[in-house]
Amino acid sequence: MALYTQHLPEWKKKQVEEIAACFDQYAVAGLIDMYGIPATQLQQIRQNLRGVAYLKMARKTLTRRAFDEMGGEVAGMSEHISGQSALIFTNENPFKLFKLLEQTKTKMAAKAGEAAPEDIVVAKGPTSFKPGPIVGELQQAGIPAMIEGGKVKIRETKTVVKKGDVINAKQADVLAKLDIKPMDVGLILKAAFQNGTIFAPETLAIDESVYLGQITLAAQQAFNLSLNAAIPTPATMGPILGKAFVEARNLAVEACVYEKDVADLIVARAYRQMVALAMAAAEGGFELDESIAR
Amino acid sequence: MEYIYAALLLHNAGKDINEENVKAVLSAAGIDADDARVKALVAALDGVDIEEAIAKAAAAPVAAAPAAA
Amino acid sequence: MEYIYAALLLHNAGKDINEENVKAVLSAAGIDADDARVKALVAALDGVDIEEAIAKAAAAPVAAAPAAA
Amino acid sequence: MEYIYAALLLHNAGKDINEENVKAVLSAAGIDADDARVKALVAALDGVDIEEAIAKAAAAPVAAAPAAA
Amino acid sequence: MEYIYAALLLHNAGKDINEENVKAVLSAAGIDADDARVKALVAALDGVDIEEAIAKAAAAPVAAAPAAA
Amino acid sequence: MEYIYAALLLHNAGKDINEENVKAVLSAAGIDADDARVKALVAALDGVDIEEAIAKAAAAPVAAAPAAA
Amino acid sequence: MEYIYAALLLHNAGKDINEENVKAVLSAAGIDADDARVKALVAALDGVDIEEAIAKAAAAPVAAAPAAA
Repeated sequence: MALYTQHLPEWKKKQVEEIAACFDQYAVAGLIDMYGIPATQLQQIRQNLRGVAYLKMARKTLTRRAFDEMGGEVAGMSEHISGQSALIFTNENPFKLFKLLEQTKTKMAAKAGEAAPEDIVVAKGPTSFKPGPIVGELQQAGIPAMIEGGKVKIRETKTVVKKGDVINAKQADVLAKLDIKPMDVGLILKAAFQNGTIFAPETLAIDESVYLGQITLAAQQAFNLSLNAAIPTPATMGPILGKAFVEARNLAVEACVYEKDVADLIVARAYRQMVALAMAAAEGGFELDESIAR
Repeated sequence: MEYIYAALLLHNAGKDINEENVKAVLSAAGIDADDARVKALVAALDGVDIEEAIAKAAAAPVAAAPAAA
Repeated sequence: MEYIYAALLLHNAGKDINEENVKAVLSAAGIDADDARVKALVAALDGVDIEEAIAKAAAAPVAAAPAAA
Repeated sequence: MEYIYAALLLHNAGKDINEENVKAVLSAAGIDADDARVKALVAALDGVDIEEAIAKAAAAPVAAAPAAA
Repeated sequence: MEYIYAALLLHNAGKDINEENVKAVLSAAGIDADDARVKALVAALDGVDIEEAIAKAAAAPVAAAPAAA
Repeated sequence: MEYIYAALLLHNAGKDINEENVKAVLSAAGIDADDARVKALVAALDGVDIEEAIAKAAAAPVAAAPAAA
Repeated sequence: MEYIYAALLLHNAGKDINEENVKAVLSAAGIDADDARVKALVAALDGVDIEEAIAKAAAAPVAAAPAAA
């Protein structure tokens, strides 16, 4: 492997060494694609990541060279290099790195030739455009438009580009004019590496709501177990007492145990039964008296 | 609705809900039964599934139960 | 439920809910009243505001109540 | 409710809910059991499926399904 | 739930819910009380307002009211 | 609720819910386990069908969210 | 669910839900923790309001268990 470095100019050699050094310095290395990020936004992203992750630009060839030289499992990272490649290093765990990078994404206008990340829908209704060539432009982009009250109006809600379809120049132009920003732009994690393991983005994309749902479920299970097995905890002592009371009350009402504490419930139950039967009798022509014929 | 209570009593006792029985129960409660109403009740409940009718009451929520035990 | 029906029947008739009256009603319905339960019923209802208990029950929505007459 | 709790205790213990047992439990709690109430309790619970009667409480307030996944 | 029933029985009887009393009630019901559970119960009840806990339970809507008589 | 979670964890892991295991789990979470509570937990869960107990919605109202255990 | 139980145990104990702590708890329960799952759990729960998720449980009864972690 030293074989390669022999042929490299000094600055490239230094780059490769720097990459390797970052692998030593940080717990987690990520391979990202920065395609389509305008310089101003990149600046912002760098700023946001400061102190949490270190973004390192490097040519693909040098990145590959560095992976190869480090060898072992790292070499496997090479196959994930794509687009406008860069490296990111952090001491957070790979899942958190993914979450972090997701948060750097922002919506941007589409450029011609880009694929729609989701269905791009234009809603019907008035626009702020004055009558002019825009009407024709909208029509050509497949958006039915008309003039109404001196303003351009979109006649019906239309899916302009289907998810995955390529956005053409006319569409891109009109969408931009309509201020529709369908593109997710940001640092896209292609692979992360930690302790000899390469994590694919599909693995790293965790749905927090699933975890929260499970937290809720677990808490409910613990609560149920505590109540059903009558295991008092500070959080459940009250509800356990309540459960025992309700059980006793239900038994008393159900079995008509004439105890003072439940007398009114039993009266209420009998009354409701009487009303229910009275309603049935009323259907059969029995005239109800005023007390219930409301 | 003493007529209905009388019917429920007879039903619970497994007795026929007929004029004679209804009158007997009402009269035991000191009520001078009205012939026409008794007839109407007996006619109205003829063929009614009382258990089922009562079960409808069961669907109603018990509003607020008594506070203390 | 027959004991409570008897009690409510008496209440509706404006009669005292006492052991004798409850037993008379039950017996008219052909029910052989249990002394202890009658006593317990009368004791349990003593001091209970039956109108209020009924009002509470009435306030609770009865599911699927057919149109009244 | 103490008579009811006594009955539930005996039921949980797999013991017969009879006058003697109910009185024993109440007396252990320092309660001077009332003969008629005990008798009424025992009579009322005769033939009752206690598990089922209790379980009706367990079916109680169902709000919404869990938020989860 | 037998430990809880015992505690509520004592509460209703106006007695202290302490280890000795809980055990006495359980034992009267023929239950061989587990020392640790009794201790844990008594500890867990310390500072708990039982009336309030019951009132909360009582106020909760009971979905399905008891079926027929 | 930490004792309950410890029990659920052991249950899920297919491990015995005994004093030693419960204590080990609690201590790994930095909790100084209370002997009596651990014993009580183990005793309370003896013979309990945990799968059923966690799935069965507890009827009592849960007004106050279980903040801390 | 064992990873979730471990997280809740730590949360209840007032401990940080980090990789080390989660692994310690799981290992005490005899579970050989999967590195990636622990990492995913820790990342998922970072910054989320666990108390709120728990409070939801208090409001809703358990229906069916969602797919496990």
